[in-house]
Amino acid sequence: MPDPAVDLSGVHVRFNDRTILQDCNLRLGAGLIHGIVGSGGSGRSTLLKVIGTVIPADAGRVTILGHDIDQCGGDVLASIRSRIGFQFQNLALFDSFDVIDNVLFAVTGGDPDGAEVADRERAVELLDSVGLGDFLHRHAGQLSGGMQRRLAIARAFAPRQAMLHIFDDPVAGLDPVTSSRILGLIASRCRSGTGTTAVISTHEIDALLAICDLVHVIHQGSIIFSGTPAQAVGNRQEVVARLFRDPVLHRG
Amino acid sequence: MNRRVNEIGLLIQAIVAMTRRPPPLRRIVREVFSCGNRSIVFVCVTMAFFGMILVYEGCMQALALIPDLSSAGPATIRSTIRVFGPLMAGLMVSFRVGAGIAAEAGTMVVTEQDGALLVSGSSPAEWLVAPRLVACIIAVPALTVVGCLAGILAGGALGVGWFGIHPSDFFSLSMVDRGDAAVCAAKSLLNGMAIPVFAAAAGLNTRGGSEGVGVAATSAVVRSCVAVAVIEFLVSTVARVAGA
Amino acid sequence: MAASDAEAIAIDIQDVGRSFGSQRVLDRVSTRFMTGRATFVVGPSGCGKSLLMKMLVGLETPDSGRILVFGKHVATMNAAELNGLRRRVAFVPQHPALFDSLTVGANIALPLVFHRIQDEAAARSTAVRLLSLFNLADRADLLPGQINQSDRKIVSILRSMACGPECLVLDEPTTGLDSPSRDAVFSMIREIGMVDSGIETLIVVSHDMQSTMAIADRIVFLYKGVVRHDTSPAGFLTATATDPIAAQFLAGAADGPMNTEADEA
Amino acid sequence: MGLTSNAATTVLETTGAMAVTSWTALTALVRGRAGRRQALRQIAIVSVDSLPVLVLISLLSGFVMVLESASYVESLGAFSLMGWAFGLVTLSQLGPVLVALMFAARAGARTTAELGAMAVTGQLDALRLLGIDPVGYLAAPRFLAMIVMLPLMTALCDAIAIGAGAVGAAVVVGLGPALFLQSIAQGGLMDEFLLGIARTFLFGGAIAAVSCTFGFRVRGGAAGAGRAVNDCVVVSALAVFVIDLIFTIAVL
Repeated sequence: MPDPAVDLSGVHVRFNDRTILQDCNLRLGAGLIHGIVGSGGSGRSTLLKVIGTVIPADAGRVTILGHDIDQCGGDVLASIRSRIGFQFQNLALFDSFDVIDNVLFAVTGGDPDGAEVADRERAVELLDSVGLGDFLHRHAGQLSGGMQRRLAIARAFAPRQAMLHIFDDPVAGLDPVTSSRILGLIASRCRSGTGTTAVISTHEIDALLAICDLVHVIHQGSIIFSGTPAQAVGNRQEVVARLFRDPVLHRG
Repeated sequence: MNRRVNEIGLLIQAIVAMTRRPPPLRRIVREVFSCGNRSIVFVCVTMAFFGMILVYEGCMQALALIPDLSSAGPATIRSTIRVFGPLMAGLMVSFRVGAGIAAEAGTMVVTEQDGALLVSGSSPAEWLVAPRLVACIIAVPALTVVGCLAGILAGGALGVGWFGIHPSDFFSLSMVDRGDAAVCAAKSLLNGMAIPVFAAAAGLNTRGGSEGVGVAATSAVVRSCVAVAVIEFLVSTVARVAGA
Repeated sequence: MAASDAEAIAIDIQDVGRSFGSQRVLDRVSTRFMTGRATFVVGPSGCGKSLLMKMLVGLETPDSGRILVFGKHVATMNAAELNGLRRRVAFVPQHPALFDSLTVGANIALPLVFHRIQDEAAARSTAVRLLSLFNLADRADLLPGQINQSDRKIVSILRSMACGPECLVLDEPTTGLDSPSRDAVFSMIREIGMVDSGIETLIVVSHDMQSTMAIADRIVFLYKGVVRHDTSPAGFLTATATDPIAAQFLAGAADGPMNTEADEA
Repeated sequence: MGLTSNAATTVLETTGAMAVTSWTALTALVRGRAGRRQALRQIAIVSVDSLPVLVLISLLSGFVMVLESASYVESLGAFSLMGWAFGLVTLSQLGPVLVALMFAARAGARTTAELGAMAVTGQLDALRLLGIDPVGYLAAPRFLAMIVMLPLMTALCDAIAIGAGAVGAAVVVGLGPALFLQSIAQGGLMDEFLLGIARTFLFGGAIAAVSCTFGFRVRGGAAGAGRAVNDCVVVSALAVFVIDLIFTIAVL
């Protein structure tokens, strides 16, 4: 088995005296699609941000793509970050930029003015694949909600040497049909990739079960379950059972 | 993001980022224009009003004591250059630009764009602070000079037109020396350095969603105003000790 | 919700249309919301459901057509009439904001006190009574920030019910909630008609087809600016046999003939 | 042309909106619709919030005035006039104007931020949907608090600045505090003080009108709230200077 893409051990994160993550242990195998499930306030988004190196851990060890985040210097950290694509829960688009610059920013590692022809081609190809090819020069703030979401997903796939894609609630508040389509888009791109790892969190349990290799349940700041979708549905732990209870019923 | 940013740390980060990858000239020019454009009319208008108030009040008081207004102009010019110009221009730029920088930084924080900057390989210090730091160090002294001119001209117009002071008496630099210019330059340069850093730090420390952005903008204005007042005090003290 | 025999038209929507720029969001929408019924309005994201709901209480106005609420034309009302309307028709927006400086109890009591319907003590006991209907009486003295998301949702609904409206309009009450919280909110919605709340007409915008099928008396399916189906849950199920779009929406399937907002250009 | 007429429209529109807000708030005050508890709470908030920065600015500006006039006083030997000149500038102009500017930056901006937050989080709509007029309910107590508290704080800050001036004069030019204060007391500056305070009632009203109006008009999420705070302090500052000049010319 290759080195895991993400290895958290004993991670704690506090915010304003409140403990968000508590002794959180998680290994995400490389090349797989991982689902993260947890109820509101369980620390899901914080966990994803720790994985994405957006938030440092207060205690514990965070190893991302083979590097211990605490031990590595600014340059190494920058190179790790340039291999991570992150879709934030509220999208976090640069709304004063146009569509292509949002993607170029991620492709070039923060230097859209220095983008080369190859970078541009990559960005255009990505935007075409999510159906935004005709809107390259529209400002991100002027797109409709659905298009903004697709732009955020394109940006998460953008980094040149991307090894890790993180999606935080990519389908929140969407109708069921649109949700399935967006999750399908993510899954197909991840599957077609070259051994990249994907992490997806969502409340849409059955869609998640359909596309993930492994699911992990977070509860009160720790991972309490990791396993295949089939194991998750069969699990008798109360919290897990409540989250996965009767997934068929949650279908319309 | 969860970690508090402090002003000194942010200043250092911005300088480090600048040495690693200097902000493109285009962005600096754009920020100078945006800072100048946003503030120039506002600074001129408020300084003009303030100059008129100074001259009106000064002349009325002087007339009550001694019917001689010959020193009204030079005294106004000196105090405008040394004290009121840098102070008022600094406060007005804090109002006009400080809140704006904090609002932009705060909006980026609540919409998690600061995190998006990080994972894209840039940073708030590099993207937000560095170009504005350079821009304000250029723009604030320039605005201070223009503001002083506006105040002196408006005050002079009132002194000449209303109180009948001869223009050559009013617009006389007899009381101004090199030390005054140095004090003005020092105050405005330091203001230009402090305002963007204090404002951006307030913005990057935004907490608690959209309601946090307004609070951050407020604290940016207050903190950068206090910074301006402290700079005023420090430079005046140093100048006094150095005899300038 | 128990349907009475002598049901009346609470809200009558007649040929309502509304455009934003070149985009025709609502084209010709006509439907009726009857008293004594729980009507669920469903449809793809961005199809104008929320917009239509806002029109019911005068927060938005149609470009064409008209909306009669209890027989009165909403678009022609003045500010005082609108205030009166909003006390009869309580609208709970998608992201209802509790007043974060007031306790949960004070939030619910506020409209009663402000409108001088009750004094502070009486309003407080009304608030506690409403909270206890949904087993939340112990939250009365907490601040909104101290209770969980689904409780906040329920409290915001209770606040809208405090002044005793006849009609309650809920705009996507479960957006952003995890599935246990969704269940809590939907079970509250189911109970509104059973407890003594005075609510006669319930209108809910929802994406949750499973709960919709279980609770609704009537389903209004909005698609491409018109009412595509206006029927009972059983009728909707029947319609899916002949209408592939309704079938796809009910199943939440990615593949199908449906256009959603994410496809619009 | 278009730009000028646009600007003129904006100015007219804003002035109109401020007039409406003020009128609604003041009638609500007169009719006693503003709860006494609300008003007291606002008074407490305004004072506690603004006092530290006002005290700091008064101290600093008191020192700076002395520092900057010292060489002048020394060269003329006009030690006996130092206190009088200081008191004159502080009481008649600098005190009221600086205090009003900082009050706008603190209490005014805070009000805009708070009302703006209520607007973007939908709390204003929630009030409207409950049939409660937000202007009467929220603006009236804030008007009262600002109109009452700004004059009081100005008086306090005058005293602090004079104290700082006395200490500064002792340290900088070795003038005894007694002489400094005596020169103020015997300078016949009561009128200046009262006129200085009188204008702060107008400043307070203007700041309340500006901050409430801009707060209520916040649109467009977080960015909008920040912009509104910006506009609030800028327009408040302009209002302070304009009112001050008109007032000065009208009464002197």
